[in-house]
Amino acid sequence: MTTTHKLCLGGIVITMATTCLAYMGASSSWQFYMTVDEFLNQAPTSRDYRVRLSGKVGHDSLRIATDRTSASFTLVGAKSHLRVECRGPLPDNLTEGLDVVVEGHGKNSGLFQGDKVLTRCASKYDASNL
Amino acid sequence: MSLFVITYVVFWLAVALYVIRLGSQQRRLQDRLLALQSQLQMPER
Amino acid sequence: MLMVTQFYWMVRKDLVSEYRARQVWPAMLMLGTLVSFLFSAQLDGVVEGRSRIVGMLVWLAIYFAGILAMHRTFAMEQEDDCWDALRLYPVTASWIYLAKFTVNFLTLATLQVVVLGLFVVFSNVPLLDHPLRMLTVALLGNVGLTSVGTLLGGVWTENRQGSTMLAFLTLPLAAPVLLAASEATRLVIDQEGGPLWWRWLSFLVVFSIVFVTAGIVLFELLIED
Amino acid sequence: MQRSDLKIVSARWLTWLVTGLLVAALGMAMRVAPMEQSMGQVQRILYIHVSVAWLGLMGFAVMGVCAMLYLLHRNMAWNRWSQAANEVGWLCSSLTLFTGSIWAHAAWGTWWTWDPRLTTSLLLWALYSSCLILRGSIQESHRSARITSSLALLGLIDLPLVIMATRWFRGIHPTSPEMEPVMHFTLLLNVIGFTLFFSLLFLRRLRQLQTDNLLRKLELEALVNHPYPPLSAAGG
Repeated sequence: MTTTHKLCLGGIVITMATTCLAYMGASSSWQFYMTVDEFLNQAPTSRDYRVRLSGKVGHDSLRIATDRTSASFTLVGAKSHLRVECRGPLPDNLTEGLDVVVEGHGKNSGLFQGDKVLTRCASKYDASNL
Repeated sequence: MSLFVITYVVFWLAVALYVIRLGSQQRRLQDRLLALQSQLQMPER
Repeated sequence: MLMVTQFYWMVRKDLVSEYRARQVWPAMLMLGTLVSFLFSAQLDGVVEGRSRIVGMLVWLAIYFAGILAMHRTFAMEQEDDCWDALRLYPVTASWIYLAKFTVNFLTLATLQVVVLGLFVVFSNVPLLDHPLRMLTVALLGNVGLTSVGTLLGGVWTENRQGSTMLAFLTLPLAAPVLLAASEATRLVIDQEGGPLWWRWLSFLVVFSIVFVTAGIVLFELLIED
Repeated sequence: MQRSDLKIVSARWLTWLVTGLLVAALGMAMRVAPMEQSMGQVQRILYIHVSVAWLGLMGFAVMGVCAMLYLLHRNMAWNRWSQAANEVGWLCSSLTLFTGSIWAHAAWGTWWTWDPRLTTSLLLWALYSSCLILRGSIQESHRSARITSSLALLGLIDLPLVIMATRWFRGIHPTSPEMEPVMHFTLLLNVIGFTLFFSLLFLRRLRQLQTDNLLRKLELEALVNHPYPPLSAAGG
């Protein structure tokens, strides 16, 4: 078996493995975050672990403490929503109606205790009117 | 100065560093070439 | 059949020489023990997120001591030109890789037993409540680390600062295994099976397949002179 | 590719063309392109971030392909290609991480997060660095080339993962957001300008490596033909 043959064979196996990985990622989604609906569809008892949740900050729900160390808001998903309380550094541009990812863990009372908020970029870049 | 200007400046500084490195490399090559030339022009013993 | 016999002898000679000269295992186990001691001692005050930290520390201890060992199994061959003799042996480089892989696998497995045992005793974390799951993670992590370590270990046979360089070079390639194995270990400690655990496990399987294949294919290129 | 084929590198007009393009691109990015609504001025990092990110990926692809060609043909010329791609690609990859991190801090509120795209990009950078260190640490040229090429070949597995990370896996990194036509044009101009600029740097470096190789041969030859270096002349 020459080096060329070996390289080809190795290439095939490695490509197959990578495809397999891609398929796994696509089917079960190697989750960086869960949506609010997926999270709430789980049994309440299994919600008590660390997770990142993605959703929109609900209108008229954002309350930011004056020293900007904590905030509370409603995280709105496609069908359901969830109350979130977040302690820790907040991004400067946190506003209502924005897509965010909250990191933290669920509480049995239906409250989500977050400690980190990431704001997601808009899916369309619009020119500012200023 | 806004954040993006700083980013641009640092960005170009890094690129400039690489270009300077290329320049010094070039000079070294030139020196070697000159040394080689002078060596070849010496009379054979 | 001949291949299998040759393979057997190549593995055997390494194990026998290790048994007689004890060049690799004692140093590796010493380092593993020491690192485990230090890590567990520091864990004492940690209350929250222990499982996450322990998952990582176990694999870091295994990685550092393991890389030392993998370098030594190759460095050992330098004495009396054993390495040149081994390459004159009428087998392809792929078989040499597989033999070294097997030896390193066994070495690392021993290290894992020691490190896991020490962590169970000293850190009060239920690592072995699901022995079968822990065994699976340990085996797959071992195969992943060994495949990378053996592949690159062949490069640094005669270099003096080889073990440092090896740790340096294996890290980017081994980082995915370390992360996946630590995460799987954390899930074992937290007694969470389920899809997440299976995902990390399948990642480890894919990684192992890729790198064992890469080793069989590329080892020839790395050790030729 | 022989040395003479690389004359284009030193062509004045090309240098001026690239400089002009870059200045235009910079002006467009900093002034002409409109400010983005939700992120503000910081969004202008997009133009350089995307350009160098693309070039970082390109560089690795070139390095990987040249590494494979080296392994097949054992011709050091390919290794020089792969080395030049390694250096320039590493620079681009580092700049990608740097610009991305600053942008992320402004847009997401964090310097770093373990998003699939970010994680795989970091891995790519680590692989670049390993190859670079490896090249410097082995003296014997063919041995160094062989080992580095093998590592580059292995690293090629990460490339599709970086490219497809935002499509295959769920993450926070945007895939390719819609944008205003002006922004789109600016981005295009920047990508073209940077691609030409870094290609020029790449070719310069390649030519240096080729010259170095040639000089080395000539020096050896001179040493054989003129066994006494100028040192003795100084002594006499």
